[in-house]
Amino acid sequence: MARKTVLIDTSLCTGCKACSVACKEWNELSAEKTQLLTSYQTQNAFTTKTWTYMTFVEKYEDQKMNWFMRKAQCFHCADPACMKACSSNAITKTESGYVVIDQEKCIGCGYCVENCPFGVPKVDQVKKKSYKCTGCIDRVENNLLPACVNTCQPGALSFGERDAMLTQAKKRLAEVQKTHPKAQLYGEKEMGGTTYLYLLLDSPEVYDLPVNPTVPLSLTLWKDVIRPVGTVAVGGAAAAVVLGVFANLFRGNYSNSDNKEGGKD
Amino acid sequence: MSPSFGRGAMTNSWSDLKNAEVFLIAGSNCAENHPIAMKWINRAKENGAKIIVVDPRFTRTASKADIFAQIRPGTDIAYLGAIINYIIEQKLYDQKYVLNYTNALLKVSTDYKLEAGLFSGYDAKTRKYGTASWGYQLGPDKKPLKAESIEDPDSVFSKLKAHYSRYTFDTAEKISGIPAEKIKEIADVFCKGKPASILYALGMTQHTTGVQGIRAYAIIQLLLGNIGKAGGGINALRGEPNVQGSTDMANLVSNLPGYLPHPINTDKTLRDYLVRNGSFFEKHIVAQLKAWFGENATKDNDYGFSYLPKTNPAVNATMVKLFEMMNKEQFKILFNVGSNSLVSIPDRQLVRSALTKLDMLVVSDLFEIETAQFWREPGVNPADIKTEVIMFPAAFVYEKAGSMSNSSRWIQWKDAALEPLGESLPDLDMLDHLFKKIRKLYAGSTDVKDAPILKARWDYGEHTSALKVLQELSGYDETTGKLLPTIGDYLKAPIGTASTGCWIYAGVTGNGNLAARRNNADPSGLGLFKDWSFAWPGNVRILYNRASCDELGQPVDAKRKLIWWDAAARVWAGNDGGDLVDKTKGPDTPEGKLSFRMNPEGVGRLFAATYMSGLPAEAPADGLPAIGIRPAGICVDGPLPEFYEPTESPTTNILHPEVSISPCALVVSTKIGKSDQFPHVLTTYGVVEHFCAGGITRNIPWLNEIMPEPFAEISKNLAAKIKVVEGDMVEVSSARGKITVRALVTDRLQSYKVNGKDTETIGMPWSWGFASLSPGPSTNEITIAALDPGAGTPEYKVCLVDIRRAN
Amino acid sequence: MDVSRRGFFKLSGLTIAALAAGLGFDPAVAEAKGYALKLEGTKKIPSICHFCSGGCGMLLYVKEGKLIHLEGDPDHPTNEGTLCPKAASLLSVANSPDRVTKPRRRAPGADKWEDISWEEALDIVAKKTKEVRDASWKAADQIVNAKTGLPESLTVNRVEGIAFLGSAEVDNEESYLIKKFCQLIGTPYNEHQARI
Amino acid sequence: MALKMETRNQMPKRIVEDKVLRFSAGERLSHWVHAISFFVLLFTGLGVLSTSFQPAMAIFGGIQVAQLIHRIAAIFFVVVVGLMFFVGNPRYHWRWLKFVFSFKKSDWQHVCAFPKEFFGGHGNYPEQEKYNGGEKINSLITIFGTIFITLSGVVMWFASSFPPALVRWAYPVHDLSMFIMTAAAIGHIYLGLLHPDSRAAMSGMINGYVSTKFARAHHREWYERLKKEQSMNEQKNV
Repeated sequence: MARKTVLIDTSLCTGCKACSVACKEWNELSAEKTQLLTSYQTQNAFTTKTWTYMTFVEKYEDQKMNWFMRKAQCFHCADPACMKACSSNAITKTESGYVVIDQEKCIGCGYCVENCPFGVPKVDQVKKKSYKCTGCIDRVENNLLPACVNTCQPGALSFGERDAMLTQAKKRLAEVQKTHPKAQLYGEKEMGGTTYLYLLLDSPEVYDLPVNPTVPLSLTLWKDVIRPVGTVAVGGAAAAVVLGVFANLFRGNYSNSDNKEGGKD
Repeated sequence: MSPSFGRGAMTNSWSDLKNAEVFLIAGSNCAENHPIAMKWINRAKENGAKIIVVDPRFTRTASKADIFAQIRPGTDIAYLGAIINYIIEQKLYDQKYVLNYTNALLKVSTDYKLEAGLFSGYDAKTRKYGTASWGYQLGPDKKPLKAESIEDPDSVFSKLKAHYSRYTFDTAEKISGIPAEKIKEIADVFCKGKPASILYALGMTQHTTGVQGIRAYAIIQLLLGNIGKAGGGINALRGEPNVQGSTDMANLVSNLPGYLPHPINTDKTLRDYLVRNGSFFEKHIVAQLKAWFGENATKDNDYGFSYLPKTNPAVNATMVKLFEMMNKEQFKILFNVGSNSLVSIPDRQLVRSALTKLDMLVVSDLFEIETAQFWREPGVNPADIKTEVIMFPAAFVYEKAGSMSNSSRWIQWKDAALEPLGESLPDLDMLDHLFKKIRKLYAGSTDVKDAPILKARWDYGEHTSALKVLQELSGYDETTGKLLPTIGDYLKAPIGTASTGCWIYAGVTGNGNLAARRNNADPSGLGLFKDWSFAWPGNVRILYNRASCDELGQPVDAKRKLIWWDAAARVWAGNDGGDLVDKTKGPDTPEGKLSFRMNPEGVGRLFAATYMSGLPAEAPADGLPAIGIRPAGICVDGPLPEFYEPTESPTTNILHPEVSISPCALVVSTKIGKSDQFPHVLTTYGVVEHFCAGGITRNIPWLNEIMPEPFAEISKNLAAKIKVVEGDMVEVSSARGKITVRALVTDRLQSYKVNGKDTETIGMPWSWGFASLSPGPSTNEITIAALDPGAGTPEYKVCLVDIRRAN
Repeated sequence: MDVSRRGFFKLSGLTIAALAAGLGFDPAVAEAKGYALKLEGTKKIPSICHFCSGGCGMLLYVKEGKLIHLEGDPDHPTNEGTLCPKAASLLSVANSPDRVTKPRRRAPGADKWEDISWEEALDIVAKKTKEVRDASWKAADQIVNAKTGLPESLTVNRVEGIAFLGSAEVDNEESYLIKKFCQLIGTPYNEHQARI
Repeated sequence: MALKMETRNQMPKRIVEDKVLRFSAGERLSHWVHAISFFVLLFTGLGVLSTSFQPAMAIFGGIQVAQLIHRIAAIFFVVVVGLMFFVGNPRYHWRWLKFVFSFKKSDWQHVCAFPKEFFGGHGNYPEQEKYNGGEKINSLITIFGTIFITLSGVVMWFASSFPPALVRWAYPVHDLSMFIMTAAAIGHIYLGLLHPDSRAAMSGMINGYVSTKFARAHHREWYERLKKEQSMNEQKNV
């Protein structure tokens, strides 16, 4: 299956949160206790049972009100930090662009949690499993739209082949920039190009999104430097020991009874 | 809308919204309350349509708007009046449309006048108008006189012009708080877009001047020629899933199914009824009586007209008034099926008190709603409440077969998909069983009062069949006992030979169940979907679509062709069903000209005149009163919309301070607040995450998660004044009560000036109550019960409150 | 290629149908055999949403009498498969542990409900209806004729003591029967929330 | 504090017949608790190091049990050893620290000769005190490795209480510490168990005593100092 993309056109989003309900319904996730936080927002972080939620940002400038709504969920990065961090090879990337956690393999180590630049995966401390948006891979791979896209009434979510979605996104962007000059795409290049692509009405900071999300340096250092070098170092030590034993054997040091008490006066 | 166009329904359809070039969304927060509308509005927006939102708050709908104006709640008529004035002054109206399809040229009675905020005919004692002076100047043929031109000082158009000349942009600004240049911008953008659509819902109706606000919309749309056209219209977004249907079925004290007027005490005979209401209704009421009493309804017994109860027109028994009567111990039993009055009725102390006066309350619902357990509301001692309560477990929508009519008037059938949960049963079964039990109790009675029960036709099968009920609505040929194939067959049948429970649904199951049709083809691309389910009347998808054509019967808008006169075939053809009396009557015949055939004048009514069509020139020889054809729908509070302040207002009416509020408003609440004590304006509304009184949605954990509690939205100015930050709890109080909720401090509400005075609007959703999985205070604890005199709709949208930080 | 929503669904419908009939073997599904669809073996039944007046179409996926999943009906011209949050949550009403599933009675002055049978409940209500109807029957209104100024008795055949609140949330057939029921027992006091 | 304790406590007799007391009971306890818990930690941690080790986690009863054991062992690894600096007879621990952090020229010379020694050759280096340069390096690795692996471990354990950036850095730190300590441990074991010349030191960690012969050969400076101190004490007592 070729690379897919979900376009989230925030200029059309009405913040109705149907996406989050549809997500919970399809994925059989129970509701959590919430309260109003700010604006009409009741959730501000992913949990093991909340894989997508709506954020609201109010911006009043020059007597003009802007109310930005954004559906938050896993971006499904082309270059996923979680996958790189995973200790158990439980996270894989499908050909269609989905980053999926294999619950069989996941051991809940939580490395994905901290390394995701967007704070997406969360570990259930009882089940010891990491959870996040699956992109409704079960639906997509069976030719159904993702639950959130399927339910979106104002048409803010659309799904299709990446090229087509990018073309659509750019067309909409040109239109939207007439009224919102700071509008931009987010996810076209970020993290290698994310499967969930945003058309934002303002800069990413306004939406509390990282401006230049990257695979953390610590993760690269860890997985690409320390791991191989460390493995080599430990292997080297072991090899040195083996070599040492042989060297001593060769030199006949073990047969020297004087050495039994460690002396050589 | 009915006094303007002849019918009270949404003129167009959901999918038609995509055809609009410009929207005025005022009095509707459709992104919250009709989310599906946003699908089609956004589609239009993607095609370049402009969206104007006028609302007391910057709503989720407003977030998608090109122009947003914050209005003081309850002042719509002020700015709409200014727009009407501007349209007339700048000659922005559609000249041809106004001349051909409205009553602009008809001459108004010389007795009509408006003085100091009162129309002619006012009786201060009854607070009601006598409407005789609002009529036309009639010719000897009893038909209205037509002026030569709209300049004629007696013409409707001249009256309109004079009336609104007082509504300048500056006056409108002072009243509504919308800057004058913003109103002008709205007027310019709206008038430029053709077709232009107006969307409203309860934000417009829930005022003491609700009906008149909608009249103002109708006047604008008639002037601009937007009615009857794809992408135009006035789209009344109805609240509930089947509010169209339940209104069609007349669960209202004033009507019988199919918008037949309810008989009143002076209607001693069917003939009296027709004298009052016109011969148009004869066929329909007889068909209904045949449906209800079958062979017991004969010409000889006046088709059983005497079996029907007659109301006393002096008694207003609309919803809120009903509770007032209940509180005075008139009713011993209240049946309450599928509503939650203890949360939804304004000034809810009245409901709380009224329910205790009952001997028995019978509730049928899915969940244990607040109304069902009013006897154990916190603070109430159950031992003091002697009302017996019986609760029936109701089946949910997909657990029962039946049809619902959506806002687009589509009658949509669904089969039962699931067995009812536990012992629950559809309300249909409950009613069927109950009626049969009652009939058994009366078996053998010869008392005249028991005749309607014993003589009724009531047979919906052993297991109550919804289809059999729908067939009764669809209608039978009473001579053969067979279903009438189409509404045409019903209309052709001689009086007394056909039956239908609701004539506008005639034919719906005549040729198979048309309500169950699932062909979603849309060859015109206009979103008409003619073969999907069935739309009343006669499968017309866009009402008054005759007005989309010119005098020759050809579409005015080549891109959006609805119907046209096919001169060769001598028939009205088209993409939509023609909203015409007779499809074979061409534009050269009187019938073929009627664009608003349900109005006695056959045209749209800029001025809601008193009029009965078809009265004979000479009085009948037999000395009995003459029977006309059809009376005009009137507005009890005036033929033209006039601005009145809300019942509780922070200011006085600058147009006529001596008549500040509506002179006809029905004020039920006994405690009325003044602005010195309650300086802020409260407006109430729903949110997308919950539905109405929340009886269902507050029992759905997923919805409680995304909207867990009620709140009060306040401006940053007000927050600073009362030293509150977002998330604090605040106490909001009115003359009637107080509640404590969380504060949302926002820029979406701004302070504004009214008649020079700084004013604040506070916004609160109302969907909470003391029961359910997510209980919360009911906002209707503090709202005012003041009703529109015509519709009986309460003024939920405006009352005066004070607010302070809760300790 | 962007697959239009409806096209997409028709395609998927075919796929599922083919699978269900055991006729086809879809390579996409084979490739994704780890992602079995939970809808297999369910019956797809169209219905109409119960919230606002949009009248959106819903598809119910039912397995062994239990609602497994619910989503928008892609063939419905109004909503084309989409649903608002309220509609999307309707699965939980079918399976809600908080539903009232038995008739119940609260005796005057009692502080709790007792479960009763349908038969009992209907009997109680029918008897009370008759009692109130008989007691509050009004044969005629006494008015003063506006034209003649004389008192007049007008037959009205009306029950004064029974009110019936119907609903905009029940089906047409139910609304109709409510009205017919009211008129037959003689009460015009039938209202509902369309008024408010 | 350590000095105070030392003056307060009676010095045991260090040289007894042909044996020299090298490690106190407390030191030996610390060492073995640290050593055993290190290996428990290492093996229970392998499951998250690489999936190839995951099947092996069945030994512990599955990876979740392994992770639990990892945390329990971590407490021993840190708390028991840490406590030994304060309870019982802690002066040896403090002296050890003092030794380890006084890295002298002679220690460098030992380190330079170490590779040759490692492979059974004989390097040229001056007499050593109680700990030779190599042992000091090993101790330093242990000390700093423990500190870093502990701090990073705490951050990882209670990840939700720390800023994500810090947690992100804890992973490589934990891994790096582990690799270095493991490499050092391998060498350490070799020297203690397999190296013909130095394995005699093993007895010091078992019963506390090394042969005087070993002491003289490997830690002559220390041995001579002890001898001198002991004879001075004897004179005093007499």
